Amino acid sequence: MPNPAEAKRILEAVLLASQEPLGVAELKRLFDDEVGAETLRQLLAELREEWNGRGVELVSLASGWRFQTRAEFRPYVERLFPEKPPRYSRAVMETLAIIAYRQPVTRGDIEDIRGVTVSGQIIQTLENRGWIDAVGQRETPGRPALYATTRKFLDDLGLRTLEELPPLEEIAKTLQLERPVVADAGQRAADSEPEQAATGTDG
Amino acid sequence: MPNPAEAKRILEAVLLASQEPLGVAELKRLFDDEVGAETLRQLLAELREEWNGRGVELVSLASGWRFQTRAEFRPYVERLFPEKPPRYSRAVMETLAIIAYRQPVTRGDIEDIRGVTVSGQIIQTLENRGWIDAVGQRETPGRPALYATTRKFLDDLGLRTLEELPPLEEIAKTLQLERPVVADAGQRAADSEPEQAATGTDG
Amino acid sequence: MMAKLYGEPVIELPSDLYIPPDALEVILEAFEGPLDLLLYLIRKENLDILDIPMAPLTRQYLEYVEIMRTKNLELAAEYLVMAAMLMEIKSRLLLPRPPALETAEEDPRAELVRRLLEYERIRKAAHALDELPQVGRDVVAISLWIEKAVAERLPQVDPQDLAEAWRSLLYRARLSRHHHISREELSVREHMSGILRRLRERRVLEFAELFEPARGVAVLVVTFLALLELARELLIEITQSECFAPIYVKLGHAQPG
Repeated sequence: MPNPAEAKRILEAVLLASQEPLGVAELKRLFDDEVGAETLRQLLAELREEWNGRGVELVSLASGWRFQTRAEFRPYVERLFPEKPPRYSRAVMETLAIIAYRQPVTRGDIEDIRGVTVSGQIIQTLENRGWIDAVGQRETPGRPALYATTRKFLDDLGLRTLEELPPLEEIAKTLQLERPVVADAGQRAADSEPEQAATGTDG
Repeated sequence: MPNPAEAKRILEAVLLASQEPLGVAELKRLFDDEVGAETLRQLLAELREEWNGRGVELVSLASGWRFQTRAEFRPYVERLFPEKPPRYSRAVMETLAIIAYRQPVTRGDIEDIRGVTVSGQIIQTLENRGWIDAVGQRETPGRPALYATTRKFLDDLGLRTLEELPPLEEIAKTLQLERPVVADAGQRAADSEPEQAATGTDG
Repeated sequence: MMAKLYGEPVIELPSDLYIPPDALEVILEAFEGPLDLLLYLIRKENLDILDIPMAPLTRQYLEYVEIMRTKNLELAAEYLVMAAMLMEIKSRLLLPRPPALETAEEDPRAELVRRLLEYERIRKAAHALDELPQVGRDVVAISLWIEKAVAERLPQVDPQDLAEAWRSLLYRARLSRHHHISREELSVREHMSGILRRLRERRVLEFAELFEPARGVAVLVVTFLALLELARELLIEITQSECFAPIYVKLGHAQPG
């Protein structure tokens, strides 16, 4: 039987090598069952202690012990493995935008604006993310749920209030600058931005 | 920029988490390129030093740095994960050796050296393992594929460059000074009664 | 047994070849080809590879090949090609050569020796390669569980993404000024959500509880507008039992029947 220091090195190596949590019963096999479960737990506790304050921790889970990176180190891990960041589909993004700018809205409202049906999947995705939730029901037939954005949505997007969202007028402006629509440009010229209206006329 | 101790903890966590070896260029990104390559190498060398005498070591390979269990701890690792890949046959290993030492080579070259036909299966095995690949074609009739070893081959064998391959031996004038015939024949005979095969009377 | 192979009489099993029948196939199959077999014979006989005595080597080689044949082992053509080559070399060595040519002419064994040496070198290299610790076989590459696995990474969205989404909506739907919402309207709608959220938790709130005077007049106004809008959309009910009694706000549940 190895001395405690050796035993710890063996446990460490094997636990680092394993991607799955290892239970005490499995770990006992390492030492041909010559080390008792109590001793083993003691060694594991000491090992966990030794790893304190590092980027990796030894944790005890229902199914056994496992080394894993500390959640705080995730940003570093992510910086290294930036396999192209996942993106929400356009449908999800538009739904989110409608809920953010027009809340509280029902699924029907969203469908009216988008002009297409909105799958439950999309709502689910945003609900699971904790970005929207149902804040009530509209008292119309079917009593559809009214969705609004959550505080987590603001937090995750780095906003303090919804007012910090990009103003819709600005958005409309960029769009129209790209594709000038005569009638609309005239109207906008009345509101503001006379320069742009002026530049628009020289044609 | 983190202090050296912090930087080492970050490097350690990320290297322990990464499936693939990480190169210095990649690791620099961890610190937004604020840490120079030289400093990084220094930190890595220190980290490797810190891991001395443990069951896991930090090694420098063709494509970067990786933590892996020490070969001496294999018995313990095997006790817990007995499903390791089998050793390759001599045919596979000889083919691999020819490609490694004589690259780039065609299948015909390999056959010339080994004196037997090389089955597609053998090439396939090595290709599937990611150890060799076709790097071109020889401009001779039939335009046979030229094979070379990959970076993964070096990584998987714990090497940084082809120069670290075990040196090709200059064969002594006579072969009689080698390992005793007995042992060698035994090796050939695999599991069954090797001594009898070899210790027969001197012909 | 008596046999003839390429004219070489095979008198008997090589005396050193007594092998239990089961093991024989294993051994013969263990040769990686004629070069491997030749190297085995050279080593076994302690022959000088640079000065191979062709006659005994050829004899031994043919004996082994014959055994393989009688054992019905599938004999690769390479073995027979090598047998022919050995006999050719042997016969060339036997031919008397004019002394003048002796030095100039290449030793008929040269090519064979070159191939044997090269194969021996590779054979050893293969063995050395196999001795290197191999990932997956001898060592394990550490790859720890990453808390919150990378695979579960969620899409990042920033406010500009929302703006982009809205832009595409605008473009597609050619939304009229109906959807041109001012900041004030937005703020009202935010408060509408907030009020609904609080009502969902508490069911009923006193009107005054909805207002936070500390946040300033603007917020008070916006909150009030939000309440009006909610009432207009029938999302809330505002009730007061009598004059000067507390005003209560509750979710606008339809009263069935």
